Amino acid sequence: MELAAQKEGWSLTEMAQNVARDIHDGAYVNLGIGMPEMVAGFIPEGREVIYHTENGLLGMGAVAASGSEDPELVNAGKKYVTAIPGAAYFHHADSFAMIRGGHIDICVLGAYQVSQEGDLANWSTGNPEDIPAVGGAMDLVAGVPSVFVITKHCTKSGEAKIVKECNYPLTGKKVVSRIYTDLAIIDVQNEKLFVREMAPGVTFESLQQQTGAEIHLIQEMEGHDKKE
Amino acid sequence: MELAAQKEGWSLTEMAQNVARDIHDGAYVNLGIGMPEMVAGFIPEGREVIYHTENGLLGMGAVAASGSEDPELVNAGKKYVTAIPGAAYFHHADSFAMIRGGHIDICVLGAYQVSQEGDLANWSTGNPEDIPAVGGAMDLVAGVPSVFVITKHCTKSGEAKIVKECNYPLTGKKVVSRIYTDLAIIDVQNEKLFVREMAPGVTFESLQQQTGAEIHLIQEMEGHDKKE
Amino acid sequence: MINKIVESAAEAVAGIFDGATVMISGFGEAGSPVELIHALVDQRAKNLTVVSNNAGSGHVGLAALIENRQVSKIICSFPRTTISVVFPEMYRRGEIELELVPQGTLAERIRAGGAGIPAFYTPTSVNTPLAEGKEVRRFNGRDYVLEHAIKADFSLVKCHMADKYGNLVYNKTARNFGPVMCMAAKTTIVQARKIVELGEIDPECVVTPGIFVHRIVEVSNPADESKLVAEERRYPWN
Amino acid sequence: MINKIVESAAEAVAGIFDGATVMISGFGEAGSPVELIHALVDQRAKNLTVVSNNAGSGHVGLAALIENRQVSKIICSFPRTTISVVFPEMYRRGEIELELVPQGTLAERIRAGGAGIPAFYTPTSVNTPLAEGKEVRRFNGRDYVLEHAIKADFSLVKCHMADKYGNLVYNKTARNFGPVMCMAAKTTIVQARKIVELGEIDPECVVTPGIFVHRIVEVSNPADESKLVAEERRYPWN
Repeated sequence: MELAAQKEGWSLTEMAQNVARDIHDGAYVNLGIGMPEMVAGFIPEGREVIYHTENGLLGMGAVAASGSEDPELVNAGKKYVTAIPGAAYFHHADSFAMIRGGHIDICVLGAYQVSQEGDLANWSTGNPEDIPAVGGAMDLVAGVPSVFVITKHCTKSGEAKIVKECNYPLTGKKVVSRIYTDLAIIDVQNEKLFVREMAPGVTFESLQQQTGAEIHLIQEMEGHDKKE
Repeated sequence: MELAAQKEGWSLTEMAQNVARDIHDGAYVNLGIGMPEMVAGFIPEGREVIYHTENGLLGMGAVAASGSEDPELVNAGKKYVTAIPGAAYFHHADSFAMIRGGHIDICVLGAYQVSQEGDLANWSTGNPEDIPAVGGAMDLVAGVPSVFVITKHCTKSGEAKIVKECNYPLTGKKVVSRIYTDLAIIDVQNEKLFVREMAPGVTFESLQQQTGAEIHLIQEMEGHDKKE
Repeated sequence: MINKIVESAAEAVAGIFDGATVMISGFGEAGSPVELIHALVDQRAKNLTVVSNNAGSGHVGLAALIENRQVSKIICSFPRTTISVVFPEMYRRGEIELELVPQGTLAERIRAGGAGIPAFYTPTSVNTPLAEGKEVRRFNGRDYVLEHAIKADFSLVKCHMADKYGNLVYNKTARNFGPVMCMAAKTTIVQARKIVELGEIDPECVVTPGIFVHRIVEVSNPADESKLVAEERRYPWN
Repeated sequence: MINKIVESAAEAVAGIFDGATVMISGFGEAGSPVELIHALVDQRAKNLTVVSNNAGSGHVGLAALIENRQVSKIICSFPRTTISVVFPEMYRRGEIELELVPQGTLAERIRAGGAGIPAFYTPTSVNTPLAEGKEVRRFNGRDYVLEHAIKADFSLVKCHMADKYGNLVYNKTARNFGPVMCMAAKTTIVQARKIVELGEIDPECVVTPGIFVHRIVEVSNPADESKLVAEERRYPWN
């Protein structure tokens, strides 16, 4: 962690570690494609987490070793994976019953934008030239109680991704619980953004500057003292 | 068959034979509790029929031999049964998906009353002292394309069970395809009753007398010539 | 670390509270979690709403729970059997409420509860007394009735084998309502004839994935409820 | 007597008519019935509506069917992959219609089609562009959107083992949409890696009971579609 202080903000690895730290022992977790997949590598010792992949596997293990890939054992990102002892296969309707029915505890997703109310936009740029594709994102945000977003705080061109209101097409409204960026960890509660933690070297003021919506100190969150 | 002519009408065995004759090779069939269960014994040679029992078995075999009953292998009537090679077990929601989804070809049910429009009453006498119980009857008549009723033509006290309009609570409206009684086989089509066949010694006039709704000769059925 | 195994039926049913909705698996005696139900009799939670296909036979299992006056309402498809005495008598005396639901609608409402579907349309029961007061709507020229999901606080389920993650397989037609009831409860409590090591259940053959199960107790020689009924046993044991 | 086995993929897809709705199993390449799809390319039925999670990769399988201009509309959740070229190009040129459906809603609509449920409510897509024009209704204080069943004239499904009754088991995550698609078609056509004798599939482990299956063809060494894509193969074979 000390090394990261050399430049402003957390590395990708640290961001994944931050998410992993908040995944409780025994949790059923669905990790989105891309950055979210990294989280699995950093679950603290002593915790057992069961991974769900929406294409029909509970108890997903590590990525398959080179040479032992099975084309009929893939994750939602179509990567070759493995299954742990105690895994179960099932069909798509049963898989999304787990998601929609609230049985998955936590999902971790990427984002184009998150609003201060917890709206998430992560499936479409709205560009008519792009091929629209939604996959399971809308089901996940509608069904999973804790939706964690992991994302760079700003776009490559420096625009805020955490905004007052999303202008990309929504994946879901008021669905995000917590946002993990390279600069901070932010809770969404009662349509407001509360900063839980900031990366070394980040100040509240600089964070506010890089955020498109008003942020608050976690201490201002209702019932914060009781909960922590 | 000759013996039956000694008294008016068909015996129970002959009624079951009549139903069995109309079950095609390869049919998926659900047999109701009681009289309908007899049908399985009379499927003509050379035909293979697969029995569904709504409590989660496709490929139900014969009743279990004495001494080899398994309390966890029962039919819908809670009788101890067996399973054939090629059977499959499944849960109740899947079982009724087969029924409601139109996958079972034929069901055979008993009746309190059948109306000339094909309405069926077979689950409740309407007597407030009786404990109401419906089971799977309403699902079967709603989902199965061919609903065959097997019943005595009249009640023990001589009242017609085939009526203009049911006065018992309905199981389903316009659901019965064909009625097999001790006196006749009657098709329900376009809200009319057409007599396909009469038991030896039964005349159209005596049949009409014992029926609470107008009956017609099968020759009067629209498109009858083309279909037979 | 994940271990859903508890040591006794009493521990398994701990925390079932007065007024809870409790689903109970089984089609008649097949699949009925007799030992868990008896533990619930001992536990004495009352004013329960029970969701089960039947209403119990003789004086054991669900019938014993009803006879012990712990059940104020039952949601089922077939409360009447040749050997049910407790429910009919209490029902006639107006001492227990009945919501009668067609069997397939019952199974689908429970599945919907587990699958996050609040309501669906079905052709079953249209134009019958069981559709009275319900919304009817036409799709493609046919009428359907709107039915709502059923969820439970607890499910009591019997299975054949389980592992500590809660993966389950069942035995023959004792499977019946078990899988959907596991899905539809906040806390799913299972009695298994045998608890096996992780990986011993083929992942292709798991019927209920562990995510739907919260507590498992091994009951290696479960009573045959139909035998208890035939022997006219009563619980608490006579 | 019941024997659903046919001798060739060509025989299996016989009778698929112009304008038919065809479901195709698979999640990307896993579970995609490549040989059946190629038989359908040869068979030339056109103006098809295809229901499938994806829209094909490279120039084989579903992509080949689309490239051969047999598909006028596709209902799917994720038509875009890094290796899909055919669909994106035709879509941009306005030569193929797309109905985009969230993955879980797609699976549930197909199951509903097979289970005789004409419509259901779901929380998925509420307040998003994919709910536009759809009925929204509140249950217990939360909004849900009404979704309708999807049925098909034909389903093309890949499985692992089958018997002549049509009982099926699948392999790992190649199961995906297969079981629900088997339920939802008037004629379900299956390619199995292996056809076994009746009774060889444990009745407790059957995933798709034979009642949902109409034609089975053994394809003992099915192509690995991802390999074909990587090798830049085209169907009809280049």
